[in-house]
Amino acid sequence: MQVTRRQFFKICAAGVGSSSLVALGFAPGEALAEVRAFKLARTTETRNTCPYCSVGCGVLIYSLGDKAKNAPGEIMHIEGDPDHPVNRGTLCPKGAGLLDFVHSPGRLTQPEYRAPGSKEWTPISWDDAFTRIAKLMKDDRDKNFIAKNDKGETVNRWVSTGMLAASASSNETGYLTQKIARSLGMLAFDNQARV
Amino acid sequence: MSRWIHRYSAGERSNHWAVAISFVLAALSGIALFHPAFFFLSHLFGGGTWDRILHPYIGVFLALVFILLALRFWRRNVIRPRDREWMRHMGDELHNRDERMPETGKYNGGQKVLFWTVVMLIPILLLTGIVIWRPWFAPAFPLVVLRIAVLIHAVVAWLMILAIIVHVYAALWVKGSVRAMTRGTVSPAWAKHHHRAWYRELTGK
Amino acid sequence: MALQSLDIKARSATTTPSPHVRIEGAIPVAKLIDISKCIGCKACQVACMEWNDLRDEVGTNVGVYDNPRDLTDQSWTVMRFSEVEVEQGRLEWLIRKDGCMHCADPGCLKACPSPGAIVQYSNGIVDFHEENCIGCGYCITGCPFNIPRISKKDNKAYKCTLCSDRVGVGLEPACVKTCPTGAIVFGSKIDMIHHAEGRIADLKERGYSNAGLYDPQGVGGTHVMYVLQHGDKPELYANLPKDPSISPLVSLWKGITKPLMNFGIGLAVFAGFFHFVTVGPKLVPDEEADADDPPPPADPSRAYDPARPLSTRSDHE
Amino acid sequence: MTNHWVDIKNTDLVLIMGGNAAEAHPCGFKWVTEAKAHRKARLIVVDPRFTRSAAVSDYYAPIRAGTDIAFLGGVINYLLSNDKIHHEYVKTYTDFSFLVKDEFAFNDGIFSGYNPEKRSYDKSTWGYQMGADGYVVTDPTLQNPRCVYQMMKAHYARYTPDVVSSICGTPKEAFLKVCEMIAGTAAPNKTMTIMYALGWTQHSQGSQNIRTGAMVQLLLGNIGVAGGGMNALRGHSNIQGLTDLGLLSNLLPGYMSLPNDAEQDYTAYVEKRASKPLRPGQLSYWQNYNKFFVSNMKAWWGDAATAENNWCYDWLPKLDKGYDLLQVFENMNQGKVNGYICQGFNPLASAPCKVKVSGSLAKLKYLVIIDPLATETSEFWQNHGEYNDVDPAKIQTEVFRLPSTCFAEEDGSLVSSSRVLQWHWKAAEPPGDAKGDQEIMAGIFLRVRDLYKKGGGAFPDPILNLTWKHRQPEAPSPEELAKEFSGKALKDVTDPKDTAKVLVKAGEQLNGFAELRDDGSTSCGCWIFSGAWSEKGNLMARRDNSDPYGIGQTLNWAFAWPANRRVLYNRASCDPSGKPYDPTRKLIAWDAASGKWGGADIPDFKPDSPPEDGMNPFIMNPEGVARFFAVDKMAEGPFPEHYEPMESPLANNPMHPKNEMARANPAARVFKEDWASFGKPDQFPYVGTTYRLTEHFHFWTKHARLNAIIQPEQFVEIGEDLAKEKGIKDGDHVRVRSKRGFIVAVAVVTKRVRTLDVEGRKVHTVGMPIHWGFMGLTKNGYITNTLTPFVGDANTQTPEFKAFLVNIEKV
Repeated sequence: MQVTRRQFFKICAAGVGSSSLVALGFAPGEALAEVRAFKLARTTETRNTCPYCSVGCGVLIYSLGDKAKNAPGEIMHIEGDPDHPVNRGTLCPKGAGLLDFVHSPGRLTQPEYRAPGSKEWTPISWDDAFTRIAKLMKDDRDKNFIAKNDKGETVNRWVSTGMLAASASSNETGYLTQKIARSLGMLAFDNQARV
Repeated sequence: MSRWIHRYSAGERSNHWAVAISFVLAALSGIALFHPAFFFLSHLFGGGTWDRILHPYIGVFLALVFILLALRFWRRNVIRPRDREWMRHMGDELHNRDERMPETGKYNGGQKVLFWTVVMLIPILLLTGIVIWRPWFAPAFPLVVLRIAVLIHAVVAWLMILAIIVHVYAALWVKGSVRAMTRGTVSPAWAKHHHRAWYRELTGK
Repeated sequence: MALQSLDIKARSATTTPSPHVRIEGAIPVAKLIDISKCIGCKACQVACMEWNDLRDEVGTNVGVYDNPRDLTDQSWTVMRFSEVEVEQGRLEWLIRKDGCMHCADPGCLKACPSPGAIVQYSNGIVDFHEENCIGCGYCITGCPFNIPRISKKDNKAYKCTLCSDRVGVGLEPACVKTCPTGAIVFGSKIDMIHHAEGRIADLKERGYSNAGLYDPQGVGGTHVMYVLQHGDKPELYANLPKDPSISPLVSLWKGITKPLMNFGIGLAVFAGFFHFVTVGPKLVPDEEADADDPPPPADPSRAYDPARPLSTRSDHE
Repeated sequence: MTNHWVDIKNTDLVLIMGGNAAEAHPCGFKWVTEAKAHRKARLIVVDPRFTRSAAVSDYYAPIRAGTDIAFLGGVINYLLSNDKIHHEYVKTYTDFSFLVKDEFAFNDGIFSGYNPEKRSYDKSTWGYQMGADGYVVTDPTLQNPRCVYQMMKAHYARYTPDVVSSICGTPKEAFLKVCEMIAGTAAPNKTMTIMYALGWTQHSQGSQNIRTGAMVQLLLGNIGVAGGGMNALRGHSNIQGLTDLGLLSNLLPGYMSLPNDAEQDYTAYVEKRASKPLRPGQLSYWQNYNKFFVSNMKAWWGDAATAENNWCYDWLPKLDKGYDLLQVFENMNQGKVNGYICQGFNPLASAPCKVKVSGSLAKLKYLVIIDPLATETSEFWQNHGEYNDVDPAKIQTEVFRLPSTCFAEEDGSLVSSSRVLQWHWKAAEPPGDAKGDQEIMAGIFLRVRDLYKKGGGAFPDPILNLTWKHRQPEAPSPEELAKEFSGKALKDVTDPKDTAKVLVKAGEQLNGFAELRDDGSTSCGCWIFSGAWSEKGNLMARRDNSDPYGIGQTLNWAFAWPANRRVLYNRASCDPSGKPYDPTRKLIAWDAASGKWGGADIPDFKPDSPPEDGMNPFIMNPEGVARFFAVDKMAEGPFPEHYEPMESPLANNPMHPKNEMARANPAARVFKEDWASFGKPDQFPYVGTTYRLTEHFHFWTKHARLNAIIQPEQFVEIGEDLAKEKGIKDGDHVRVRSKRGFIVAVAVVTKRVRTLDVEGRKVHTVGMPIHWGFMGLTKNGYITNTLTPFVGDANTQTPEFKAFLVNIEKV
């Protein structure tokens, strides 16, 4: 390659020129600084209480959408409720991770049945499950209900079926459960106060 | 063209240009990361990320082809007393007072110094480059090693670029030289004038 | 929200000033981490991952409480637990929340070669913009606290943003909001220093005579500060550097060296140019070119051929 | 909690013992840090481990697991012998001056009336001397050796600092330092709060641990005052509510109790519970028992509950014994239980001695799981390798697993440990086909009822007549249920002083339990919750967080039981003349001008009873005062006494070295074959203790990825000395064995678990977090309760998870 003096000037000029164009803003694809978009902008905020321990922290649940009929709200963020007098917006590692409890792969989504001796679950409809459970309960109650004890005292109890109640369920659930259990004469009935 | 003297074989020319092209690419992609003023050069390689990805591979290629080149040329570049003499006459050389220059072989003292400079710099670039190569090797080195490596890489690359600027300029400046690497031949006059000893060796004159 | 609205104080690999006339009025913010109040519950780690939609690996236990074991592209903050006996027989469990310190003089930003991959806002937040990140890892080299991590998935650097998206709309960072004990507080840097003074006075009253604020001046101060019970011994807290600064190697590399080198290259080019225009090309004198010496035959065998035995090759000049 | 979370900020000293608030209740613990920051409060942590609470404490004292009564008994001794007590408070507001029956005795660790065969006491001697006027005889001079003060002083004199240090392994100077700090709060203007949780309850003498703590607080005058109290931190989000609603074997809502077999007579049943005052001028609020009871029966059986049928008294099941968790699994193991329903409860992981629980479940005919998550219990029949090595083919239990909603998918209220009922709102639909718990319970109940309706069967009356006035019978709404337990007037309720004045019209919601009547004119499903949903609306949903007095009393935030008061016994924060002991923390005071008590809180008192009438603050006790002497309320004695855990590293009880009967709690119930499952120190020389970590909640959060990330794998903690002895290093896998099985986990070797000097020898502790299992996102682990013993507290049957024996080896 023979570069003449003229050519050499040309090369230099082109180099300087292209750098100047860049300096003038012709550089391709240079992005501007931008923070991540605030993700809660038009989400729906719902007030709730942390379901774990009994500090009873207030939480704010953010779900997608504005509750329009065609857009079922998916929960996408949970954080502390700053108005709550106890937690004042704070959450512990459990509360701060509530989103992953709501969306846990361990969540159950359909009623299941395991037959005696079986190695697996099989799906069952709610109606079949309720009907079968009710039948089992009634059979057991009818068979083992104790109306009077050995001394002839009226005792009206049923202790061959027991129940453990959820201490993370609401008062309303707890109250209904208590009412149903006692109407059946249940005594083998406990909650998590101890463990 | 019987009046031309053969200086480089096709293999030598190819090897040289492989080195030259990969060096230019390495330099351009490297200098893009070296200083913001040159970041625009990364667009020649498809943007900053491609620049970061390609640069080390180009560098490794450069090192490989350079090793071949060095193996081809090192014997001719062994420095001799007359090269030292040549160096003492650098000023005359630069001012085109060629008549005062001592006789030289296939390469003059300046060319040899450049050769050995590059022989030293390329391995340093290769080694420091491997140390800072992400995502492959950098995570294996402690931070302080990375910091030293990245500094050395930059300084050595700079020296290398300076050396090559001198090399390229010299080629352009000394008329008739470029043909040696493009066509493999030089004019007998060129050979006789610039590399008298080599010319004599070839012609016996 | 584009650059103009954000009051950029500094931008990586940008040699001219970023638009920052509003800096004078901007309020520098700071996060203050009071280690004496920290219970190491890791709520901040969870809130950080949750807010930023990150999920690190479910790892293993290696005999300590630290999990994840180190910062990663998915864990922008981790708790570091140290059991120390500062006084003989008096155990202390020092738990430090590690993460980006948001230095006023950010080494990462200084080291970054990609324009706009790292920005420092006028409020002091140092933020990575991964769309500009090229994955070279220079930020890691530049950081005096060893904070940035390159993702194995996309080879881009990540670290705490100080929830710039939350701060941008007037909220506190997620870790600050969640902190159960108020060990992490957030506000203007002046207020945080004032708050820290109150905390230090309280600690001194409780016998921590060397309690102090960690706002290292070697990096120009930080926008994440610690209250330390043992302010004189930051290294007790999982090797928090005592007097951090950008490594001199990095300063040398990214400091004066580069313009000098550019100048050197430019000088070399121009030296050649002026040499050419003053001295002129080196030509073979006409009398030599016109010499009637017949050229030697173009005999390839005379040329260098590595394949030929040494004895027949004329390697010697 | 007697007080509430925010109130902790008002304290001068926090004692965390038998709990680990920083880890288990971080957001509540915030108020400890507030007290430290703003009141210069000090924090003491007494725990076998240097916990994350200890990490931010001002003073930490180690203690051997299961020796809290010895420690606190020593504190009582220190306070009494150094006279660091709140004199006016204890003299006026406690039973200090009450005389105890002469027959009552305490001999070498055993109280009078013990029956070793039954392992229980005849408590007839555990009472007061009664005067001819029907009131307790007192000695205001406190000189009588039979007065409670003198007897208590004598009882605890044995707990000298040396004895305490030797039993507990707490260095003597550490113990004395703690005593000194605690004693400082005897001043009327100083107070201490005690925060405890399962670290006190889960012992064979758990209830007495708490009693001893309460006694310390009473001596210091720290009950009823802002920043004071006995604060049970409590576990689950609504464990308080479920207990309030009586979801325990022997309870009815509002701490009313079910009759036992002998209580065939309704009137006698009520009279026994509606205690008459034991001292003149006292309120004895339980005298209203019948109003609560009748209203409860009306809520459940409506028109079917009439005066003629004793408001369906006989429809309630009667107890022949308690049917707590351990008893039921014992029965199950004996094949006496056919069906079991686990609603949001994971007993395979939560109950002691996994091998027994697992074997018991396998004997069931049917098991119903109602849960949002796939629990270990729901898969007890499934083989999960080493973690649950069973053969499904051999397990004949039918199992139903019904998916329920989680908190985010339902409306309703929860009661926090502050006793505040807080409403929450549904944010999303449940996943898949999951249904709310109320729908599930209704679905089962309505089908059972239909079967009885159609085919009859055993005693169908309570089932057929159960009130079910729901607009959608198959889906009772939370609003309807909340209104039902809050209560309404069935007929006009009139003012007893002026019957022409109607307080609440028929059909309206009641304002509170003061409006309950025993004539069937009111209905209320849980009297202590009465007024939560009044005609003013849903008070549980109130969200006004204003704190006008600046001491954290947000009375318009939600609704606290009882009657929205936030600090129980708050009358005790004032001196007998009605002036606050500490005006800077005034809760209430007597306002002579208006003739009423009032202030920052709702008075826990008869609001118009002037101080000169001499009514005392503890209105739920027939004595009107707080009891140091527990009369017959506790199973193992009126004064707490140190007993060793059922499994102890010591061969005997150092307090009673020669009395084998008094080695462990003599009244703790042990099932016959379980005796063989207890280990001895020669084979199992180390103290095992289980606990929770801040990163996890029970066995739930291992299903939440975020929590799995921050604490991924099962581990056990041991001290450096033991590690050295056994050649165990950080990160090694170790096998921990008890007599009941083994677990394998990673070892965390730490300075935080100390070797203690106990009775002249070294005692090592092995700490074991419980959170792992074979379901969820964390690394699979062994169920820690494989190791724990099948024994419970003598009063509550809470399992002894906190102190048992293990051995450890490197795998």
